[in-house]
Amino acid sequence: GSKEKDAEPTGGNDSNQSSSEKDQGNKGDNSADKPKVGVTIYKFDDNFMTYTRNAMTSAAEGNAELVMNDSQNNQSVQNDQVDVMINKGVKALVINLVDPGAAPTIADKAKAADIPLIFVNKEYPEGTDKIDYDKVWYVGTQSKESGDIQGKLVAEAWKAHPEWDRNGDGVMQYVMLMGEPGHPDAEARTKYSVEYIKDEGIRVEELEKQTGMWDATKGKELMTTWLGKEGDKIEMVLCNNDGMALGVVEALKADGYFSDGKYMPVVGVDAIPEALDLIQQDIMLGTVLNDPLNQGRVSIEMAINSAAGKDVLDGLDFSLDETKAVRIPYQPITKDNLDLAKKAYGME
Amino acid sequence: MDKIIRKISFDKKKISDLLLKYAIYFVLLIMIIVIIIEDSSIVSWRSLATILTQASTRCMLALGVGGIIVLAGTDLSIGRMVGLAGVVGASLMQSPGFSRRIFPNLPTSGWFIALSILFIILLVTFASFINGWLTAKLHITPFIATLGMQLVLYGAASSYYNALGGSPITSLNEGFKYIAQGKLLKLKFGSDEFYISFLMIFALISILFIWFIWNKTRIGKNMFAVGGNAEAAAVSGVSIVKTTLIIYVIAGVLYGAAGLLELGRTGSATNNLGLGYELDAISACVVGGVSLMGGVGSVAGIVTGVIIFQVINFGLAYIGVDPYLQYVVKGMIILIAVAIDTRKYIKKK
Amino acid sequence: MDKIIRKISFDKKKISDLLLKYAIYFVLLIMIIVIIIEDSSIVSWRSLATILTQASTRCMLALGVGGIIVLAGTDLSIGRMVGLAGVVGASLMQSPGFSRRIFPNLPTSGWFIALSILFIILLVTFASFINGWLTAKLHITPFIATLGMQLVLYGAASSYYNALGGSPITSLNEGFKYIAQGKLLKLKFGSDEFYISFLMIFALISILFIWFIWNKTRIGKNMFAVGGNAEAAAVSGVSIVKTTLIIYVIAGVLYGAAGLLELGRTGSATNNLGLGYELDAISACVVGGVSLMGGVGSVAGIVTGVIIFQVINFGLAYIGVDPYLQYVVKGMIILIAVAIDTRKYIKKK
Amino acid sequence: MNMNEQKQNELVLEMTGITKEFPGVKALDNVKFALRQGTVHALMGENGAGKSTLMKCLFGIFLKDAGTIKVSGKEISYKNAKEALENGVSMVHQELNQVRQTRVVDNIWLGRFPMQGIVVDEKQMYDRTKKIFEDLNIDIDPKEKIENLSVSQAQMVEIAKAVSYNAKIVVMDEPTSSLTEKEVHHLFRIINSLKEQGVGIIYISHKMEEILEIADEVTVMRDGKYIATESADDLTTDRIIKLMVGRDLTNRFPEKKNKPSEVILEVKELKSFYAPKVKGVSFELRKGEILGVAGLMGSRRTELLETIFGISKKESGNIYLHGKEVKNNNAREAIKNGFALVTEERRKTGLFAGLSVYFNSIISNIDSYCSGGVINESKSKVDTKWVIDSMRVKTPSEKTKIGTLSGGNQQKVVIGKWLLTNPEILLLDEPTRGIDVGAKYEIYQLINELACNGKGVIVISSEMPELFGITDRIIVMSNGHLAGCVETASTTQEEVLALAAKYI
Ligand SMILES: Nc1ncnc2c1ncn2[C@@H]1O[C@H](COP(=O)(O)OP(=O)(O)OP(=O)(O)O)[C@@H](O)[C@H]1O
Ligand SMILES: Nc1ncnc2c1ncn2[C@@H]1O[C@H](COP(=O)(O)OP(=O)(O)OP(=O)(O)O)[C@@H](O)[C@H]1O
Ligand SMILES: OC[C@H]1O[C@@H](O)[C@H](O)[C@@H](O)[C@H]1O
Ligand SMILES: [Mg+2]
Ligand SMILES: [Mg+2]
Repeated sequence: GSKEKDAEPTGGNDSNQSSSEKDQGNKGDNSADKPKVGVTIYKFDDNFMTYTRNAMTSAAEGNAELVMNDSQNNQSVQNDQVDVMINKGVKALVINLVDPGAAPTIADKAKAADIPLIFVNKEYPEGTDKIDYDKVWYVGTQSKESGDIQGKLVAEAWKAHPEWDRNGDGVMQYVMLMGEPGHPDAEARTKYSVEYIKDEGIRVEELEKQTGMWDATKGKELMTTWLGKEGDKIEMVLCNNDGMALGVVEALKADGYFSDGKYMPVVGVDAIPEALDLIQQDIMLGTVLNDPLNQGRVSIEMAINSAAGKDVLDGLDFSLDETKAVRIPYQPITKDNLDLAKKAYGME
Repeated sequence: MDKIIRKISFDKKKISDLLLKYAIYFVLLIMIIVIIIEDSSIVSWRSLATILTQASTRCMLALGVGGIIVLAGTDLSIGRMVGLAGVVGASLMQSPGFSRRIFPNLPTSGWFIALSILFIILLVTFASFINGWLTAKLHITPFIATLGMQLVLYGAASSYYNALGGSPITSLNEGFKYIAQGKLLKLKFGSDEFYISFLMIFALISILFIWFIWNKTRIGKNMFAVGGNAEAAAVSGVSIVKTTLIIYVIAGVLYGAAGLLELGRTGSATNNLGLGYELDAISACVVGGVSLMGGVGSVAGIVTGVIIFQVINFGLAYIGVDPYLQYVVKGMIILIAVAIDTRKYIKKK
Repeated sequence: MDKIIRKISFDKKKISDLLLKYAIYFVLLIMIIVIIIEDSSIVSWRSLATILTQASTRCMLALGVGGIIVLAGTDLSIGRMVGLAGVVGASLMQSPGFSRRIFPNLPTSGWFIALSILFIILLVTFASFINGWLTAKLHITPFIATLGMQLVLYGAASSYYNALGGSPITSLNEGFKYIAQGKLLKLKFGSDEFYISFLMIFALISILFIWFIWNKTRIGKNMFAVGGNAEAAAVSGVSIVKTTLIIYVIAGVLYGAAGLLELGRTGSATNNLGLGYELDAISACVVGGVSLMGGVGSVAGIVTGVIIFQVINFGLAYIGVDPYLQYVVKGMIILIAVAIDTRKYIKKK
Repeated sequence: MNMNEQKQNELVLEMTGITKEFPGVKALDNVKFALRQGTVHALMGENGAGKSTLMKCLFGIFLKDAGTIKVSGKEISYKNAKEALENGVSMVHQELNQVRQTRVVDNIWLGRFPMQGIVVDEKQMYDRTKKIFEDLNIDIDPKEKIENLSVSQAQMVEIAKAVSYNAKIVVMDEPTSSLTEKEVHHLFRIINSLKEQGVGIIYISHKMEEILEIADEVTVMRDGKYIATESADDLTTDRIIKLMVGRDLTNRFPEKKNKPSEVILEVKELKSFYAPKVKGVSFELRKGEILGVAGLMGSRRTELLETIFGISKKESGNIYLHGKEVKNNNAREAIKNGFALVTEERRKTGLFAGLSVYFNSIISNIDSYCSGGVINESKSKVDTKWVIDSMRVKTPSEKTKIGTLSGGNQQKVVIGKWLLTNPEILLLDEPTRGIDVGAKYEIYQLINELACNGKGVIVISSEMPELFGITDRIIVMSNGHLAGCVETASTTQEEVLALAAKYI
């Protein structure tokens, strides 16, 4: 029945605020009605997760009190933080795992304390439904999708630009910058992007493939080395995320690309504003929107709903799939639809 | 009259001496008081139990490296030892009921689990032994020896992990997980609760064991001698090589055990497990008064160091300090604590 | 006859002495040869230029911490100093044409850029000065002092970065970027090309500067004295506090400059910039023969250490060794190199 | 003939053709040495002659390049100290080799802790230490940490340790370098009782009186070569010196030509801040005067000089140089004011063991080579050469690490470096410790020269002959107080000793 109230938490802030104020009056306690929600981020200084957590913070404004934790890329630290938050009496947990495999352990803790649990961005590889706890859900993407979309983007552009096949051998010589090894997104993007391109009938040759750990500096260093080694042979750069793509672009610029008509197609994933700038300037070919606004917002909404004992999707336009996961769709982003991405990043 | 004045100033001096001597404990106390003032709900038996449980594996690692530091060495490979134990352990001890077991034909009996545990402890101990050998026999400085080992272990564990599919190894044997996550005893105090976890027991055993080694045995005394003045030890007939190797082996056993417990606690392993643990372990030792120049240190100090770090981590997270600010506060606390504690060592000249 | 034999064996001894003395260079040579056998296309002027350019900022950091290590200290905060320089620098020096500038009203003139550079170098130098003060005045062990500083700096830089929006700060001033990415000179050799980058020039200046300080000035001698035997230094009239502070200040200037160059090189900054650089810098020093016990080290050694690491990194990435295996190989190379090099220090019995 | 004398003919140790080379130095060249049971065999030679090296070859610290070593007729080649100790060879090392952070008991039993099962038997360790100390008449708390002992106490612990092995060969490499005369006699009693028990003792020292008193035989080495072995009964100091130096050296002390004139330094009611305290000491030093400081161990002689030099904190009192007060808050200030201090503990406060002779020579005087912080190397090189030449330092080159020089040669560099600062007031704390007779003579000469040039010199020495041989006046310290001041020419050893005991 309360669908209306929670339907649009960002837009509907007013009604929320007033209702909670009423309750405050009743209880005589300032924050009593705003449920405490414990949040862990696998690594606070991860680019994309920063957007996601900022979205969480704004989604929580007036509705919940977030207790943020930086898990420092260390699952053990995260376990400790979960213990602390349970001790502290949070009403729900939103967890961006360090090690996706640790989901059941975290769930055990939540279960013992009877606290609902939302995983976000990193998914239990066996499927969230395989976890032995009824109050656990996942919000994220379908990793494969980002690979497919990136592949599609590349394939279409490649076909439209025969001149990109610089050596004219009819084969796309590419280099691949991978994200963190073992990360479901990284694995899927690496695999499915290339598969999609091949399925489109394009012959490919992988010149180099290494992990850049989602990181711009590493991306730049690797690309510089490869440019020294492969020189003009490289015809396409695939990056598992935009962070690394930024580094790649810097390396290319330093090697004389993007001026005097020298061009190299580079694609990433995430659609962070910096990448959008580069697309705007015709430097990056495109990217895949990994919607942080919705991932952040939905995870917090679900936490608040479940903490209040309501249906977890109460007031949300999303549905659960058979693995108890909400899938936020990826979107291809090129110069034509930059606005879409900008909106998702709260830039408009 | 003169005598009385002297008497008083003497007592004053005694008090300030006492304050100095136990400075680090006072710092701990003040820290706790400030945290409590911030959020008094932290005072509970449950908090205490959580802190002690969380400190357990760290304590074991710190005790391991503590001996190495007393030898005037260091160990940068701790984290990767934990990672190795984690990845190999996880691959060997998956739950029988799990459909996508990596090695579906591996036995799952208690015996096999016990054997796996033994094997992994031996494996890690062997790696630590090699560290000792590199330092004592090949005379490579411990910093470089263990840095090299760090890289080799990480590369090896990661390659193995990658060969197994490169995704988190989950669904561990329940019995094994119970060892790391179980509780021996729960004491209810109304809605509050104190418990004694198995982890605490393991830590306690390690503390007693290392205390005994350091204070009661020949190897312990030799360790202090080698760390304090290797030349003097050598001319007194102490074998530096043997002493070093034994201390690294003891550290290895602790690392192996702690690694397995970390695995059990996390319930899953990636090659990333253990990242950066060496810094935590070494820092705890140094804050606890173990000198990086060798020859000086105590088990009580190390345990205090570990607990200080754990209280800081727990306390700051509990009172909900902004995560980035937490770093600043943590850094400041460490600096202040050690600055005060250091007063007592300053030469009176 | 007897004489001849003696002569020959003498020469043999001389050769092996020589081999020992320059062991580290031979190791470097062999490494290069092996890499070339694996993939001879690496032999190019371009590779050389790339390696030297990439080694430049690392070299500056290693030279900075080198002096601190000679003082028997260490510096765990290097990476975060770089990060601080990066984040603050990026926020002050965005390109005028960029629409989403963080501080849109900030001037963009050359003067302002110069001022910003100066300000950042001062900022980092101040942080390093505090490190020195904590060690020399408050007698906190360098390990803990710089660990505390690491946390404080990371927390501060991150909070600042977060306050600015928490996303990579890009679109830097072109002039500034040119300083870090520009080339003074290009020499074409057919399709091959060697160039002298500004970075190389900066590194060279730093090398000459530090070499001069260490070998030709009073502060250099005092540094070796304090690191070699602080007590004896004090008796000889050397001010430990002053010497320590100056060495940390020099290091700070190098860190600040290197941080800015890293920023210019990367072209964008996050608070993550610089992560782990301290380990690289310290390792390069130690491989280059700087003793962690203090009092021993040379500029040539440090430069060699840096180049060895860079050749390993570049070479392994170039010949396309599996990334995980790279760690193993890198670890092994370091161990072997240092084991061989260490032979020369082992006391003849 | 008692049993002891019969046995004296048995050789417990026979070393022949021992050769040992270090990079740049042939430390031992075909050296032989033989030790009879129940005798004291002194090993003598100038600094760097190779005495310590020879003993280290025996003890397994160094591997000899050539030669044979027989212990009790059996050829041996110990690979490490452990083997040597287990086979009845023990050694007091020239450089105190102790673990300073641990207790006396831990040091004494290091390498052979008494065990009770797997546990170290602390009680036995303590009791046996007590017993050893009682037997040897040593009054040191076995539970005290070495770092809290004075140098001489630490030295006594080393001696007690070597004795406690019940070895058949005991090597003592300059055991008395830090002992007071009383303790030296004490040591001799210990040595005599060891002799009685049939132990063979190798005794290395630069102190002639000691050698003549305790040794049965003397072997002299020079420049790594064996020179001669003679019975002590037939030997005189002059003969030994001649063998050692290769020429005659008629006088032990140079002729005094200095003329003390007006007072240049006044110390008034000086008290030190931290224990062990100097309790209000006043004295004057005149221009061109050599002032000795006598006192028992622990009488705060060291503390007195360290307080004047500013490395030990002052509580109260004043120091006047030429009538003007100087503060000397730290060594730097003191050096600027024209003071120099050769400290007692060479290794701890005098040397940069890992650095070169060049570095060690110039570091205290660095300001005078600098303009604008940059060093003028031609000047500093000349000065280093001066140190090496005028002090006759035996070193392969100025680049040699000072830590590899023989103990005596290290000391020469330390003195040389202070002379370079051209001090007005030179403070010397046991300056000739571990220095051979020839070099001692040279140092005395230097001291004299300085005095002749109008400098003031204060010398602490535990060797009475030295004090009497070179000083003009002697002040005597007793338990932190100044017990008295005597004219060297008109006093006696007895008077000085009586003053030294005044405040005990
Ligand atoms: N470890 C070493 N490395 C290089 N040279 C050494 C080493 N030890 C000793 N020497 C050299 O060997 C020579 C003999 O030294 P040794 O210490 O045996 O002299 P010593 O007779 O004991 O002199 P002193 O009376 O000064 O103690 C010296 O020239 C010394 O420099
Ligand atoms: N209990 C102690 N704690 C710290 N330092 C001590 C202690 N006792 C002595 N010392 C130091 O040892 C050195 C020698 O002490 P002191 O001045 O009492 O003896 P001394 O009369 O010079 O005897 P000697 O000539 O044998 O050294 C000084 O540097 C002194 O500061
Ligand atoms: O888990 C962290 C990662 O998550 C991915 O979804 C994202 O594309 C990466 O940039 C990185 O943030
Ligand atoms: Mg092609
Ligand atoms: Mg000697």
